[in-house]
Amino acid sequence: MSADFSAARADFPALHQTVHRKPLIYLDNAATTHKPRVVIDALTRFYERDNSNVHRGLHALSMRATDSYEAARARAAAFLNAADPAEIIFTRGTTESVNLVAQSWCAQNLRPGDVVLATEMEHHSNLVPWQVAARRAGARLRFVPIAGDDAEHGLDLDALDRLLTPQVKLFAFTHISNTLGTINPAAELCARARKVGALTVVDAAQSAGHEPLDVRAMGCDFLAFSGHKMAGPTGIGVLYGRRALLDALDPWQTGGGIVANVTYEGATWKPSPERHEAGTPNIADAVALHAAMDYLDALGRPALAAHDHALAAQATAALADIPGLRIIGPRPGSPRAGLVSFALTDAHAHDVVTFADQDGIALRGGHHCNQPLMRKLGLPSTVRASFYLYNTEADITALATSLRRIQKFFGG
Amino acid sequence: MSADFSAARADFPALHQTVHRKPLIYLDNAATTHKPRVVIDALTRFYERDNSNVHRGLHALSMRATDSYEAARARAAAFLNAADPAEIIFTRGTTESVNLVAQSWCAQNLRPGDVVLATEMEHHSNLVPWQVAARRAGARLRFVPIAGDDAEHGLDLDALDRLLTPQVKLFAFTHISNTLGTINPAAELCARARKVGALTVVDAAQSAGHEPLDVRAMGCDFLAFSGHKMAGPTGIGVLYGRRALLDALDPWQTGGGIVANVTYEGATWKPSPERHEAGTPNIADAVALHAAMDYLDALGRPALAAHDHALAAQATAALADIPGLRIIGPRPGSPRAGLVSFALTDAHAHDVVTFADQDGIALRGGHHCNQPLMRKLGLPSTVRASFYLYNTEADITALATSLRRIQKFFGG
Amino acid sequence: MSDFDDLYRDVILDHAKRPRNRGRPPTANRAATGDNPTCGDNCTVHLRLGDDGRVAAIGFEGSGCAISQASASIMTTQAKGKSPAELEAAFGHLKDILASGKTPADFDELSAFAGVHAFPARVKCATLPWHTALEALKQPDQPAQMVEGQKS
Amino acid sequence: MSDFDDLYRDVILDHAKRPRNRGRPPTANRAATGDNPTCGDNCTVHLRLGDDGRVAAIGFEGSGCAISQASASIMTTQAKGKSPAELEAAFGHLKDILASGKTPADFDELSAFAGVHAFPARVKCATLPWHTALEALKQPDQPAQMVEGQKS
Ligand SMILES: Cc1ncc(COP(=O)(O)O)c(C=O)c1O
Ligand SMILES: Cc1ncc(COP(=O)(O)O)c(C=O)c1O
Repeated sequence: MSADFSAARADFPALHQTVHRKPLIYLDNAATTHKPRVVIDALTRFYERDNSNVHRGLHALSMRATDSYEAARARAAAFLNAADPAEIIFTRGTTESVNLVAQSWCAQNLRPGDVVLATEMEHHSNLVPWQVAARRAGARLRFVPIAGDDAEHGLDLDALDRLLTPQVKLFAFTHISNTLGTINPAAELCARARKVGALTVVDAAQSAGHEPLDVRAMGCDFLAFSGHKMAGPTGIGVLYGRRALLDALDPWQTGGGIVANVTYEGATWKPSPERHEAGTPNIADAVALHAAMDYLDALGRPALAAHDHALAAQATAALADIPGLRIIGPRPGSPRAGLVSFALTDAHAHDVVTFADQDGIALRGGHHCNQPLMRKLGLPSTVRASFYLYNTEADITALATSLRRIQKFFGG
Repeated sequence: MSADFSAARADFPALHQTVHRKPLIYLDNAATTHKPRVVIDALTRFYERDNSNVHRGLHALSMRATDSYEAARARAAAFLNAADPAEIIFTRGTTESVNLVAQSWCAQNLRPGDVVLATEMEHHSNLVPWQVAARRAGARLRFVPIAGDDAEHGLDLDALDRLLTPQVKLFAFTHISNTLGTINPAAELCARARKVGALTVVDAAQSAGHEPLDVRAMGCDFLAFSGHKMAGPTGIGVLYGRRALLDALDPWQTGGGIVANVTYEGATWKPSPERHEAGTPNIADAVALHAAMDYLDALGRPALAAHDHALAAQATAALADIPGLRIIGPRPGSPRAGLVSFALTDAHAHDVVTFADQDGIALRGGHHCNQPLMRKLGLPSTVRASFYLYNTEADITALATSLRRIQKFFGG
Repeated sequence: MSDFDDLYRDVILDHAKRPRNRGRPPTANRAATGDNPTCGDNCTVHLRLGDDGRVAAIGFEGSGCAISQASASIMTTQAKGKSPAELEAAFGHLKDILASGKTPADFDELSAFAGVHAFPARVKCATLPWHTALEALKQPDQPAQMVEGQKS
Repeated sequence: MSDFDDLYRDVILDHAKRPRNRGRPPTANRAATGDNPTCGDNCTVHLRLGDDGRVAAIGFEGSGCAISQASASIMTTQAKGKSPAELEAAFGHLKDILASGKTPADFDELSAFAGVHAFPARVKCATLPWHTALEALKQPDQPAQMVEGQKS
């Protein structure tokens, strides 16, 4: 049985509201999660007490702000079991983290004829930046296919071995698919890539707040995630990179804070992490992300993962016998992250979301920033229910009831 | 006489604290300002009530979040008197805004032999990105010199005319110098640049929260500012660009949200503003920036500017006869933004800041991200006192008293 | 009436479930396809512009949400017999209704879309078939597809 | 004692205001320059490594805050007569003091820097002269500059 986090619901102010006169049932957590009181309080406290710019400042507030900001960095390093806080770069989120690597590392290292490998299940944010970078370098972008008609078997690992040629310089893949719910074997993928000398970039947007993460055990070179998908605020995220890689990487954004010495003619850079954080950083949200990481670790990340998996299993079971409903992704019994995507024969995803909203249930419908994958699955769009620690079995029962009514309304 | 904003002090929780058992006198506003209660409340309210991801979402919270985010965009357009909300791109701040133009516009448009023009008083964030972009394109970066030994005359406008050759494709300059306090004649600079067909990029980091801004009257093509320097939160800023320019500009960061159509092979882009905001934006901080803009407009931006200028005049007068103190920038009587940089013969900037901090006074000492300018002025560093609406003449009296004691402590 | 009931008025549900003029009329000599990549809606409109400069035949194909399907169906029923200018004018009325959320008293099935106003993200679903039809009208004539029954 | 008084202990103020060994000793045959671009501190250390492998003469030039000037002054007073290994060891002690903020009972003027611990941004000011001196020791010998008084 999974841990019971129902007491934690009280920590999330946004959950306690009604929508169309129904109690809110928020099942759009893969898009963004709600924030516990401690995270909101961290923001308020920073602005009420410690607010100041960081670095270079010598007055009391500035030293406090710097300490808080650097403590957040050390906390993120610990959260990922990174070797060194200097391996943590604060960004706006996963998308910016991926862009940093795709633009800076690729410009510096990718050559014509090289290959960047991705997978067929990447979010646009871990796909389009590689398309652009590969095109600029004259390199090719190739894809590890998904196996099975509804992608129920995850990545085709036999094809991966054929695709991992010595031309592959970098392998970018998602840890958890935001559309399928597939959990990829990240450590194994990294190990295979390492054998051909390819660096790995792991999109942990959907895993950072859900599964325990250990970058050293995983063996990845870069890893990206967003605070807002893990109980933290919008506007802050992390790029983890191995220290030697980050110190050798040219800065992507330039400006104040990253430079050792500047003349009118040129500039030299500080080491990581400063060299990769141009301008005033998002100080307050980094501090609030610290609070979010503390919050998740206090609940226990293995327990959070188990809770997610249990809800996913309950959801696939509850939805399985709704007429005309087709579930995408891992088969019942296979590991599945805390989300379920599905299509209804008689109702378009957007109609489903609008209807469920009337019942107070927040779902997402569309292509989930996964257009090529949707096309491959032969679906214009799906509906997605995604869970977080505060969701309960009752939420899933309500979802199933609403879906049955929707099926009648549009199919009848 | 300037308007009296002393009542507004009550709106800023962070001001009401003691530092080393002295009431805080915060004079580091050019680095970052404090935030009024309404801005902090806007953040709390968003996370407690409307929190959701934007775009593509069809449930109630998602629609509310989208509406709030787009209302912030429209508010920023009104704040700048821009013609169209689609001319507002939300970024992390000035630095990211400048990088967007420097990386995307220059890659697309700058050719070998072209010239980018900047000034000798640019902040590193409006300098280094142009160095990098010009080098990449094989273009040259040239500088409008400052006039006068202590830069007391601002930019050398005669030199500007000689420098504005038809090779100049882009002219990037700061509206207000964060080190000198000089207020550049932005509309005139834009008009002169337009005559040779050069686009203009205005760094409004120091003016957006201090002076009324009207991008159409100014006639600039791009303008950048940071929320955190104008009573708003960290992590959010704006790039204004003329619609036609933004719609023609290739996206710089790519990923979810900016694409019309994506295949495994490539992607097409949405129009502005979506095309320039890859990934989940910093929704909450955009909403809080909205509150900051409302706050400043309610006080009245012309009155804010007058207050700044009056404090600057009081400060230059109060500091003028401190022995061994040299003030940099506009001469007494000339227009000066709300900041004063100075050097003491017997005390190094960092010692001054540390000493003043003991008196509860927050100052900044160093090169203020202006290394080449400092070298040109023959100073290793300066001390800077910078004012905001909540500062008073009493703050300046306290500063002068503290500086006299410092002069004795280190010079005696 | 809740926003929801207002969105899915009976007229809309009726047209979504039993769309009129689905498919390609045999005499069609112009076509265009539009899509809304954000939600996956797509729509192809086939039509024949008669010698009198009016829509002689029209039909649609494609998939999408109830709003877009109903809008396509209603659009085709309205288009028949209209000149391009008249179709454009009817679209203008629809856009007014979508923008205002107001139901004009003297107006027909288009007023059913007033409820879409409260759902800005769905406005494009309602306008897609109209954009596509107007696009089709701009295409050059193509010989009507020769089908069995037309041979003489 | 406040953090401030602890930072600017009398020893430090004394050395900052009346630095010892400023300038280049006439016999110096090695030099290095270091800087701290963040705050504009810079420091040049000139020294002579004697035939016995010990610092025979040392002096410094440059500008900076009270902490860096005092540190340079105290460093030069400590360096004279020390071997490179002994200087390295003394720097190690300083770094321990800066890292811990603790004043070892049996220690000399270096303990005056314990107060810098509370000002992390100032730690580099205190270490700059030491880094520069150790760097100078690593330089190859250069003929001592011939100045008037040295001519025989
Ligand atoms: C004139 C000027 N330009 C640019 C910047 C950079 O702003 P930010 O650090 O918010 O990106 C600053 C502030 O540090 C500034 O004063
Ligand atoms: C798998 C995956 N990758 C990347 C992203 C992009 O994250 P963000 O929008 O926070 O940059 C998301 C979320 O939308 C995601 O689910």
